[in-house]
Amino acid sequence: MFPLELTDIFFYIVASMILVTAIFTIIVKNVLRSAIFLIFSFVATAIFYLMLHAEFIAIAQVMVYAGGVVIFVVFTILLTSHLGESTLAIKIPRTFVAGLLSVSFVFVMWRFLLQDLSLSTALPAASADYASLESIALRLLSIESEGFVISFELISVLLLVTLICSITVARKTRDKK
Amino acid sequence: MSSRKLPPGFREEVLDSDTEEYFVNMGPQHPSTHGALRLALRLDGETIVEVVPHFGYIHRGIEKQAESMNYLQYIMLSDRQDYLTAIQNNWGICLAFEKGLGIGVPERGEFIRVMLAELGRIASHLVFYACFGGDLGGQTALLFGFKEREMIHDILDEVTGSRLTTNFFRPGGSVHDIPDTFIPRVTSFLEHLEKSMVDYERFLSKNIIVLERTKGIGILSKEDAIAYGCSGPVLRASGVSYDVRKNDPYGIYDQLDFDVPITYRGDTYDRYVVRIAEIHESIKILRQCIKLFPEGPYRSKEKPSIRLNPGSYYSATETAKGLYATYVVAASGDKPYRIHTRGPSFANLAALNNMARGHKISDLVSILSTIDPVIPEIDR
Amino acid sequence: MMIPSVPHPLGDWVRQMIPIPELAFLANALICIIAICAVAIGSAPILIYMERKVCAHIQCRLGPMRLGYRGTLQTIADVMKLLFKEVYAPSGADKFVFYLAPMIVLVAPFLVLAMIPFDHNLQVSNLSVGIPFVIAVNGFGILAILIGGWASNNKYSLLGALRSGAQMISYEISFALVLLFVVMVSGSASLMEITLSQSGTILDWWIFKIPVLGFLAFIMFFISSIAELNRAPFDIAEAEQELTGGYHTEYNGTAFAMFYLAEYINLITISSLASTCFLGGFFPPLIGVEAVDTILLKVPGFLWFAGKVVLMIWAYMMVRWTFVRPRVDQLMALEWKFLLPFNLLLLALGAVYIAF
Amino acid sequence: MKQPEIPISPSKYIKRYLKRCITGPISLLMGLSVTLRYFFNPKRIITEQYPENKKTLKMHPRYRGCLELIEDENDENLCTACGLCEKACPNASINILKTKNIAGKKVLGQYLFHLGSCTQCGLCIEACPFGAIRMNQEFELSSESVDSFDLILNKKEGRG
Amino acid sequence: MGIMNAVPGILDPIPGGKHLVNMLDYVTNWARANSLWPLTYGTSCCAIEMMSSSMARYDIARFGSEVFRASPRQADLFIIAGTITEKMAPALQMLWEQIPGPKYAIAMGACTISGGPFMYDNYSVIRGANTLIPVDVFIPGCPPRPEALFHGLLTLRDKILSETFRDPWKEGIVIDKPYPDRWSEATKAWEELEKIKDEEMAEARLKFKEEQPGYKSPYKALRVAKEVFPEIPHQPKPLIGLPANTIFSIIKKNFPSVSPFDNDPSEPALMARPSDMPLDVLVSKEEYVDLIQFLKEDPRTHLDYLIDVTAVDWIGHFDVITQLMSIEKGHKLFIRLSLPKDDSIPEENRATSLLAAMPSIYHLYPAAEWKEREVFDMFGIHFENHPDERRLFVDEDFKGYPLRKDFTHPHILKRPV
Amino acid sequence: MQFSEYFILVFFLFLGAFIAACAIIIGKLLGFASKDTKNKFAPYECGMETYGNARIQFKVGYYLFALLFLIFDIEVLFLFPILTQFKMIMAGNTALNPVIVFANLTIFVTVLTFGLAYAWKKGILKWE
Repeated sequence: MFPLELTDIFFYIVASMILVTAIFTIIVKNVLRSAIFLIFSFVATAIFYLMLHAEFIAIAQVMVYAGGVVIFVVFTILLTSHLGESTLAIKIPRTFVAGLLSVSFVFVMWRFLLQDLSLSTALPAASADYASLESIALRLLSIESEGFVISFELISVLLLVTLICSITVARKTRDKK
Repeated sequence: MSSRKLPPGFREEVLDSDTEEYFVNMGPQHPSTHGALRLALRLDGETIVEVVPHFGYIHRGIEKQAESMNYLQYIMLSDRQDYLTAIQNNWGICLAFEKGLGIGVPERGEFIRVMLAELGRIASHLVFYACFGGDLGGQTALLFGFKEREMIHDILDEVTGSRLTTNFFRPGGSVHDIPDTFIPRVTSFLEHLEKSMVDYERFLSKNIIVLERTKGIGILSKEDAIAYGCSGPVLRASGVSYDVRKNDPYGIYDQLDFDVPITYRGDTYDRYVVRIAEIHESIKILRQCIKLFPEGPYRSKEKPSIRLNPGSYYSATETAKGLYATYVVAASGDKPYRIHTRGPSFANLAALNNMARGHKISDLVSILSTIDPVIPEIDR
Repeated sequence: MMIPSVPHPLGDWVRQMIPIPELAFLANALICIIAICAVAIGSAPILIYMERKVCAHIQCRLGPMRLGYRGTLQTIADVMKLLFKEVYAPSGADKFVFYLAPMIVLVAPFLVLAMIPFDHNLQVSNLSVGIPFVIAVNGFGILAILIGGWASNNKYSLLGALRSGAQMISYEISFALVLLFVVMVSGSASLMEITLSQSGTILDWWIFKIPVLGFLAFIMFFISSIAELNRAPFDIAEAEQELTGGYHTEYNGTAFAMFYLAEYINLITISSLASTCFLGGFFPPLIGVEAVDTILLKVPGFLWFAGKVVLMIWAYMMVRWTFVRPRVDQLMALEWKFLLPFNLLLLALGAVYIAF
Repeated sequence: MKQPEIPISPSKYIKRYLKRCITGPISLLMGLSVTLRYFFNPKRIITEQYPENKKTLKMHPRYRGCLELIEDENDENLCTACGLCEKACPNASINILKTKNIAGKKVLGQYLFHLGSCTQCGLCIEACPFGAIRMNQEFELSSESVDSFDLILNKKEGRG
Repeated sequence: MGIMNAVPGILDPIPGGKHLVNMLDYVTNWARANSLWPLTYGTSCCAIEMMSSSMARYDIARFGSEVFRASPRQADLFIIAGTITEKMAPALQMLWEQIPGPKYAIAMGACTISGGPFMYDNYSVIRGANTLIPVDVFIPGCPPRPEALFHGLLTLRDKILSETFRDPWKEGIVIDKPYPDRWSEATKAWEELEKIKDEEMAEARLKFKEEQPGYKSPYKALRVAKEVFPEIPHQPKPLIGLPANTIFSIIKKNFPSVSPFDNDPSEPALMARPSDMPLDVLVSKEEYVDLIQFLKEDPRTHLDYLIDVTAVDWIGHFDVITQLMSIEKGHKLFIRLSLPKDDSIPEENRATSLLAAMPSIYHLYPAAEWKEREVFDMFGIHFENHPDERRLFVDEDFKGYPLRKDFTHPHILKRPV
Repeated sequence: MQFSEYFILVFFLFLGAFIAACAIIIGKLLGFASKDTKNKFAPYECGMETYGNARIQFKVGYYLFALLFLIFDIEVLFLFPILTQFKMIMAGNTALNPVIVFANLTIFVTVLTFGLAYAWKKGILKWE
């Protein structure tokens, strides 16, 4: 039974966009170009999240991944070496192993997810505004059992550790001079 | 690393750096190299490791051409060396010729010379103000500086008949007397200028961005300034009080009362301060000249053809950029055997690499603009 | 089910006229697109003309005078000329990326423009996550400049791109933090609700409502938005005196025009954001005196909005033509050592203000 | 050369930092006050509108524009073709082409002036003993071809 | 290739198409003619007038041309402001090629039309920009006033408005002919005309002579009375720093072989030297560096400032003159080194080879680096121990040394008068 | 439905790119090409030929700023949902305790501010 609703058509368009850009990310030989395709892929994923009414996750996807991580990656590409223009040498054994891995991954996905057809018709476990801004905010700070206040505080510590680590690394390179 | 072939002009020195050095051209067509100067930069990130200026993009063979021109015709070429201070160049050349001819200048002629030269100095410093502001990124300062300069050039236009390449002085005086309107025009202009300078100084001098961009940047020590043969405001900003007008006076500068502004840190900001102070000193000189302006002949007796007594003659003047020295070797005939001019920009620019090393590209631009070079004067 | 929320009589009328919801949605979307395009592309030449006139008058000159009445047609001629200019990429350039950059640079301004509430019922899309959305989308501008500068295969471009990349990501933090302050005091991230929270007299605008803090936040927003816009005095990416053209050195013709266009649409979006968040959006500046207020209320809201936007743009222009450009390291120091700590302090003070 | 930075104590650093926070904005406002004053005062505009003000635009009497021969109403000039201006010209922009008149005397045939290379230095005028030439106030001389810059200044042969 | 060039071919056969083409013509030309963005390119004096024209007083913005682009990729108009030298020419051509079409060029000033003041006796200046790139409008003047530049802009505007799609803009062809020696050409042509005229007139003149044998022209040219000015002798300024004889005695004590150049070494003669003419001493090549070092370090003379290093070519030998000054005391000293030309070099190579060598004083005065390079470049004098001896002003592969008296260059055009 | 709010934005996502693409194609079609020469396509470097590769390796310092940006970006992201509700929480309209929320937030921000202060002290915030 092929879905004829506009939402479904839209879903397939976005899904194929993700697929195509993801594939391009891998097969394009220029690293900077694959970073660009990665952005398209991230943005398309964000649209997916929006379709699931998870606005906050979608915004996070765009802000942190498309706007933050990819720019970080592009910076890294531009800064580290001539990677930006030279093409990556693809080694055969590695390709072979990677191919094997992906094939097995597809197999597992197919075996465990698509076998159970009830999944496609299953009701979402969460309520409609589960991923809304408001509910996320309240659960982040809640000290109840379903609250995430400890993780929230841990994030700040994690970020601090990242910061200190990067400072240490940067200082090391500076002191070497 | 050192086996790598460097572009011409760079010294072999291996930099201990984890990043790659690279080479960028600035010029000959670049908005902030003040003409056809080409700077080859060796960069590490954005930090300058070495600056190598390349000259000759406007080398016009003036010295060679002078050998086949007569003395009067050469004055025309001196306009085109430092076109911002053309009138002062005329004076420098004429001084050397007067020595060779053994003639002097009447008092009124001297006053005309001083007044026009000081107007030229203000004009040149205003161009400096404009370019300095412009090179720091403030387009409005660029326009402000040129606004008052236009008035000076209007006055020069009226007196000499040309805005820029004046060709006005001759051995023994000048081509024309000044018109009657000259004194009142200069008087009203000075009043206007003083009012505008208040605005202009408020606009740049205390601005925190300008201070941050210029203080402690491009420091030229006193010893280096002398060793590199710098002159003019560049030398005076480094704490050396040498002004040809004061230390080796020519014309009637020894009768006039003026100060030589001098600062001691020798950074970009000091060079700016010195030039602004010099504008005020020039205003002072002009005011005195207006008060003392004598009647009488404006030039000495004209000779039908100018032939210098054989020998070599040296004259030094202080143009807006610094020590402008002319060395004339005269043999028989009405053509110079050799004329050599020592442009101040040439020597001042020699200190650029010393000043700019270790700074950013943006600083190089501001340092260059405070050296205030005029490239045709360097290349000749 | 899929009907764009165009809460506007026109939208409702379209929905009534076209019974099929999908088609009605598309028709409404088309109307929105046309309207936004008209606003964005139509106002860019006007702004360029305004910029030229403003800078001319600061500099004691006249600006464009000879084409049309006092040079009004000048920018039209510029746009048309750019259309007839040759477009080419230099030989060393990565052509795909080279032409992609001007496309990406225009994504963000149009997306943000769709979120701006021009009037009570003039808003294309009212998101509950409006402000984070604006911040997230702004990142595309950085990306365009980075890849555009890299693709040009030019040292000036790369230097400019890296400079501006570093500058824009840094200022995005304080830009976001200031908007966070507004979100905190107004209690909503939706742009429409932020505007509505400022209804009342002029003293209810966020710039005045919280004593001192509001004004400080506005100044912070102003500074960081100049950097986000890449405009002078923070235009180190272009830095004509140093890098000739910065990241767009190698761009020509219409490709270059797109960067130019994006700059001016960005100017509109950021000014709109400023007037929405701080200057009461489409509300008139009521002063509490009834006789005056009734007159002020007669003027439609979008005109008030446009007036505020023009005022903001004028302020940006005055700043642009007044100050000199800081050096790149000073710019970064300003962000990390001045704006960011002050922003965090502001946020804390704001929280205290709300809590007590 | 960039001077190495002298490390300063934290208290001094903070003092300097705070001082900058206060003086900086004030200095910026001072700059802004200048531009605001200029912006709101249209009287300061000094622009001359060139093609529109052609009628009132007058060069100064000494302005050196294009060379011309002083001619009376009969197109008679004062030039005697002595060639002094030709010699005085630094780059041979003046070309005096002499001819013989009916009495066999050398007179001016054509006063050829190469405007394209003239530097408007005025040496020719100083050199002329007869006051036959002057520089007019003309400055609108641009042209699409170089050949149009070879001007013949005299309309008639010289007298004598 | 744009499709617009094909427009007339498509539209003309359609009825009314011609009007459409004309309309399109007008619109495109209108846009182009009124939105000329110049490239910031200027080399010398004309660049300053070009800047002036964009400033408040003249304001090129009124024409919509204030958008000076630093990158040629975004410019339409190439205002060539200032002298173009042979070293600059390739860069200029490259910049022109990098401007995307349609593009226009204005040659501003005498230098770009014909070489201007540097037309004759010059080895390095290109005589006319239109020998390098196609130029649309020429503006004479040296430099032209800003108004003249605007007149040039208006001329260009008229030219652009007269373009059509049927005869579209195309990159002009470079005139591959250098600027002619117009003076000589005109003289030659005139002489030929004169010859014909003489032949034609011979009869009439004879007749005239017969008719009026004692004819005397009634016209007598009047000399303009020149103003009389008094004769004023040159008065040197008072002496500054040490007098010449003191300096000379200090030198003499340590370097007995040094002698004054154009003066006899006796005390009264040195005293009589005009105070504004610095002492000029002749020194041998061996003592040159030692003498300068001594003078720099001796506290009495303390000549710490290098004014200049220059040379004179006296056919048989070179004179290298090092001009020194003391900043604090103010006295100057010229040190002259007479370098004989190397005779071992065969005649045909002399023009292109180094003819003399002398020690460098770079280690004493860093300022000497470029000045010695200039002397090397212009005279072909080699400096020993110089850190970076390259050509300074002319190209690396330039043949010959320009300031030598026997220098010849194919580019030079002798001034005919 | 909320979804429709976003759906129209998808159009706008492509709008800018579409306009730019159109403009470039129009420019390509309408432009009057000049003669294709080697110099025309050479990279612009003030009229001189370039030396070496234009795509050069840069300093690691730039990279550090990108990392700093990422860290603070994430901080902003987490603060957003909370601060939208901050007013409500403080007013006591939610189930949460205002004091605990305030304390939590203070800890979160203070920890990161400490990171910034550390970086400042270590002299990392200096751009080179």
